[in-house]
Amino acid sequence: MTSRLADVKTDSREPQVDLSVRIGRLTLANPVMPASGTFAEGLEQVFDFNRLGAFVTKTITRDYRSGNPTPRVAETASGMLNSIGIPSKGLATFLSDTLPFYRRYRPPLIVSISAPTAEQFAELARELTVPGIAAIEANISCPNIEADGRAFAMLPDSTETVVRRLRAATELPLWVKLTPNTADIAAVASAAEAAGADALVVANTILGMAVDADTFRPRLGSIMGGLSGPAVKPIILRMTYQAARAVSIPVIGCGGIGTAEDAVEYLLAGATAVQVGTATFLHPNATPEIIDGLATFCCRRGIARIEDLVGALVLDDASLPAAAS
Amino acid sequence: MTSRLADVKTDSREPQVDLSVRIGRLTLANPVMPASGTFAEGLEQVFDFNRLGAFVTKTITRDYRSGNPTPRVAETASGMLNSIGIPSKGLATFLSDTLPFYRRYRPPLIVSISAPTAEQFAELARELTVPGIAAIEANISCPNIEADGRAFAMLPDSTETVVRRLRAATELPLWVKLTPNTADIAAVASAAEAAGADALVVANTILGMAVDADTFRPRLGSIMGGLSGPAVKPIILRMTYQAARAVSIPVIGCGGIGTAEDAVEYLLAGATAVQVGTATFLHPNATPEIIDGLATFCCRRGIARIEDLVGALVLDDASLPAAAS
Amino acid sequence: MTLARPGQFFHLLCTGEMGMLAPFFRRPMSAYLADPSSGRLEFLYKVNGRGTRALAALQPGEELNVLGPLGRGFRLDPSWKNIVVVGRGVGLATLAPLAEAAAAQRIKVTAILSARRPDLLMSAERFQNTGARVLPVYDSDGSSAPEEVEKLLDRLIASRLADAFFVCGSQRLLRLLQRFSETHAIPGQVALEQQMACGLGMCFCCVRPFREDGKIAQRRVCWEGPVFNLQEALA
Amino acid sequence: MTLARPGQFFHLLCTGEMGMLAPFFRRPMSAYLADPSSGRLEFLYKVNGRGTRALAALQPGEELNVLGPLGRGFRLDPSWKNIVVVGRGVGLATLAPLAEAAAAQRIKVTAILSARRPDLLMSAERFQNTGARVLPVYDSDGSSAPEEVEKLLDRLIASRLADAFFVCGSQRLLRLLQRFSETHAIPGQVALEQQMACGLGMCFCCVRPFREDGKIAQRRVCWEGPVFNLQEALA
Ligand SMILES: Cc1cc2nc3c(=O)[nH]c(=O)nc-3n(C[C@H](O)[C@H](O)[C@H](O)COP(=O)(O)OP(=O)(O)OC[C@H]3O[C@@H](n4cnc5c(N)ncnc54)[C@H](O)[C@@H]3O)c2cc1C
Ligand SMILES: Cc1cc2nc3c(=O)[nH]c(=O)nc-3n(C[C@H](O)[C@H](O)[C@H](O)COP(=O)(O)OP(=O)(O)OC[C@H]3O[C@@H](n4cnc5c(N)ncnc54)[C@H](O)[C@@H]3O)c2cc1C
Ligand SMILES: Cc1cc2nc3c(=O)[nH]c(=O)nc-3n(C[C@H](O)[C@H](O)[C@H](O)COP(=O)(O)O)c2cc1C
Ligand SMILES: Cc1cc2nc3c(=O)[nH]c(=O)nc-3n(C[C@H](O)[C@H](O)[C@H](O)COP(=O)(O)O)c2cc1C
Ligand code: FES
Ligand code: FES
Repeated sequence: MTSRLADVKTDSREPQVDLSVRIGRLTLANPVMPASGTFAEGLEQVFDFNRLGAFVTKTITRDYRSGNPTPRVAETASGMLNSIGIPSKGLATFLSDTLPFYRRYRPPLIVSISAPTAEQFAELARELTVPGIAAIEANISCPNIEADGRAFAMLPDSTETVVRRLRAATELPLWVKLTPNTADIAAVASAAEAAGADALVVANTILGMAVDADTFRPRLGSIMGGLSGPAVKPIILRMTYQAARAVSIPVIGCGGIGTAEDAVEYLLAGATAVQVGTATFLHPNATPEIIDGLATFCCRRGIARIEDLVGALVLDDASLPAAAS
Repeated sequence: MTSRLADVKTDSREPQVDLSVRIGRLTLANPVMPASGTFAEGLEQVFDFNRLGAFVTKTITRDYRSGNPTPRVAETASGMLNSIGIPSKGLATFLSDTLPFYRRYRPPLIVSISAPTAEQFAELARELTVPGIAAIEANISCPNIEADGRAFAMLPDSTETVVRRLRAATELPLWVKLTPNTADIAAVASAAEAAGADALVVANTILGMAVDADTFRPRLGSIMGGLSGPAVKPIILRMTYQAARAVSIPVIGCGGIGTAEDAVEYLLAGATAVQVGTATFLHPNATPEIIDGLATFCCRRGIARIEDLVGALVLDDASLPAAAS
Repeated sequence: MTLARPGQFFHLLCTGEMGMLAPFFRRPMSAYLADPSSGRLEFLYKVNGRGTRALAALQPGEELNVLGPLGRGFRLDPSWKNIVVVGRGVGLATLAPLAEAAAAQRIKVTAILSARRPDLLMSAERFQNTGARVLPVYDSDGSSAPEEVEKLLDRLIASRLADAFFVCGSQRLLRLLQRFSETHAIPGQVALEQQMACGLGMCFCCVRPFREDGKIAQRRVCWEGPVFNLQEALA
Repeated sequence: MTLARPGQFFHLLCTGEMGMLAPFFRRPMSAYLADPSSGRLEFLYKVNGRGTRALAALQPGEELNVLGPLGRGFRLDPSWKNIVVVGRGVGLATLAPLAEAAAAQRIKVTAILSARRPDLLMSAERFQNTGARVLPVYDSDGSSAPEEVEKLLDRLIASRLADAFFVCGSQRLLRLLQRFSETHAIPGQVALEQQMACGLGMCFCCVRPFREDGKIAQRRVCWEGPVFNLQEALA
């Protein structure tokens, strides 16, 4: 029996390679950070927070929200569905309690935010433009079940509108988190870039559903929810590739990453950094292990700077796009 | 060691329940059929074809097509990517060789077709309106890599255009196979219904990608391909539910179905029948096993007619949609 | 050093089933025995679905990835002299270590152990070995019926053997104990269950509703619990 | 009844790795031995990636789901008296049953078995037991170099010991044999490999290019093969 809680703090070696990446005017010590909503103070028991490339908070809203009915999660093949529903203690508690906690650590703090309207998004970003916050991650991508899964980031237009308002509201670096529930990720990515985003996060969860064949009921209290985990990796990796080709700002890949090899695949496809979500639920020290694994990978392959991997996918003439099945 | 090839022909029991389902004016003996492109004459070695609810052919095109470069498939977590590229012997060979083969069996033959333009789609449907063909399945959903994954079925407009042309071209029942690479499956489904589709198949594969972290190359010869298998089930099940709520024609669910329980989940979510794809590659007799399993399920639960399961999802007041994570 | 305090749990990675990253989530299990001197950790569980089936399929010598101890366990107030522990089913797995901890603090334990039939009663011996007085009650002879358990409780309270209540494993017993706790102003604790993904307070999937200053608040079973104030839990 | 003809293969479900529906696909393996009388089926394989690693982890007595026999095996023309079998690496696993089938039909076999080093040569004994003449060639002493193998072939052809060629396991040997086959108008067959999903001709992922009436045609290795006409294969 192995208790990870007991043995991981010792596992921090100094990398020989330059793992740092630049996301706009921010430089991260390494390209690995938690995905919003899959990280919390509790992980302090498991590994040294100073090892992270950055912190990304659970999405916060201006006011208190209690979240969705239970069951809030369901297991699927190599993945999970969630309909947590962004429970949030609200802005005031965030500023008074959460912010001071993270200021004790070195990695930059990225604050994920959500709001029901573009104006309220901007207002929240303005109120969060305070010392100790390194960037805003606008979660305009969250499957909004009230609108049958629609969200700002489903269309280029609504993306552009909300990002412009956000851009005008804050001096902080502005990351925009996209939804995979769109038909054209490249168009949405371009709209966010045009409106002033400093980086894109690709992507949030894919809207899904599960049914219990015994009870004839949905497995989630709110019927539908977001799919994440290894199952979605091929889809989100493809979107990362499409988005990175479409824009010149950095793209941060997020979907099904659980190992250093997964992270390398995202970097090759064009991501400048990665976020790790669901993997942390199964292996709480997935993030530091990925960082170690990336250092090992670069050493073994003689790669001096991890940024050299970004977009280094090798295409030959034979692999020109053609019609698929 | 077990050789399925050797022992499955014996496994055909007569169901006690009424497994038949109506898809428009067609009545199928049971709701289970192969998905296009995942079935061929070779399976004759494995089980009795007369057990199927229907046959669905690999998508055929008017002219010969050789398909995509290799590698054409890649393994992913609980799924597979393919970029086979619709190799086709063309219409003439289909009519002279394939059609007579299937006429030896009882189940109705559904012919899947594809064409580059709406006009050519209609033309092909017209030429296939011959005895021995029970319905046309228009594969307007196939991720067309030439257009970076775009296909007719990505938008309601182009769906309506092509389905109208098809409807005018043939008297045969017209099934329309949708793509999951759309932002709004309900709108596309409604467009297909408005244009005269008799049934919808939800859905084709989800555009994805995989990268080899050793060679830095895409794992598929054509870079991107379609994701299928258990990994996609929550996504396609959700789309089946959304489509079935949006239209009054039958919806045929297709995505990650490998067991009778999977099929039940689709029926509960609103599918009238199901197609089995990737599962047949791993377990060639998945389809007859699902049919047996459905009969057993209905017996055990005292369900006299399988159609009673269609859309029988139980929702209570607590599971009203709310905002997701 | 303790390996785990009574009421704490471990999160078990039971990816045992061939051919699936399945079950995908870890499974929470109370530490049934956590002996720091031998490093021995025991779980007592009921085979339920895929996760527990995979656990049951483990062979001696095979490895199991466990995360923990997690959560907040039972708290024993040094002023208590006599406590009443009420459990049913595998809830007893959670309560057994509490009986030992109480004994170590010279707190006397009365354990009302409920089961469908005598042969399904679990851990009675372990409670007995701690010196606890064991009162088994069964569905089969009607002794587990609410009114019977109420009589037992009335007697214990009358005999001043109930400075605090501890309950686990039955919603019905929880409601019953809440009522007694309220009526007689006797404090209590309950160990609750809820589906868990992370087990570390990150995902907020394991919430349950609690009374908090007249309002209803959602608390995470893995983080604020799994042991909660008996009065605050909404049964 | 035969369990499998030489050159046919089985499709193995090696979902062995803990915690993943992984590897997702089956893995194709030639029947190294298929004895209908005992019902015994043997595979000889090189551990490569996840699938073969999972195979290697199987314990005696564990079950393995195999599908087959599949594909079209080698064809032996009754008019042939002497054949030459050329293989390398695990390609020999595919060719060994052919040597036995030839012996049963009183066809004499010369087997050129290529390996990196003598200790890596596989199945030589099995070929010898069939009565085949075994000519081992090695990289380590230079005897496996094309010009050396050519000399061997020239001699076999001169001695009329080459009514047909059979090759498996090396692209370089394939090209060499194709050249000899063409020059000397000697027929031949090659067993080819390609990644496979279904193994039953359904998915069209396993295609390779072949010469067909002056054009290039894609054929499925699992269905039209894995054994093909030596001349038609595009090496
Ligand atoms: C803190 C805590 C301690 C526990 N201690 C014990 C114990 O000591 N012995 C014991 O037998 N059981 C205990 N349980 C319950 C145990 O976690 C479930 O029986 C187990 O998760 C069921 O998994 P499964 O795969 O067998 O069932 P499935 O029904 O296949 O599980 C499906 C999902 O539901 C969850 N789930 C199902 N039942 C429960 C439940 N009762 N509580 C929480 N999640 C559930 C599973 O974790 C999984 O995510 C405890 C639960 C919690 C929360
Ligand atoms: C008809 C046929 C017969 C074969 N007989 C034998 C045999 O007797 N002994 C033996 O050692 N090997 C044989 N092979 C090769 C064997 O199938 C591969 O070594 C095996 O699939 C590798 O799987 P992996 O998971 O270890 O490797 P991975 O590299 O992890 O496999 C990744 C994917 O590529 C495929 N793949 C990788 N290498 C090959 C290959 N050489 N041929 C086909 N697919 C491949 C895998 O099947 C899988 O789909 C045969 C192949 C074919 C087509
Ligand atoms: C339980 C859970 C809660 C989440 N909460 C949020 C959230 O609050 N804000 C957000 O932007 N994304 C949220 N996500 C999405 C993740 O940040 C991430 O985009 C997604 O899970 C895909 O990555 P993964 O496959 O690595 O998990 C949540 C995901 C999960 C599983
Ligand atoms: C190898 C392969 C080939 C396919 N070819 C076709 C095709 O020709 N036409 C089509 O409409 N769908 C095709 N599909 C998609 C399937 O019919 C089905 O929609 C998809 O695989 C999802 O179902 P599944 O998860 O059960 O496999 C193909 C899928 C695979 C895996
Ligand atoms: S299980 Fe994740 S917060 Fe409790
Ligand atoms: S492996 Fe599917 S056609 Fe050959």
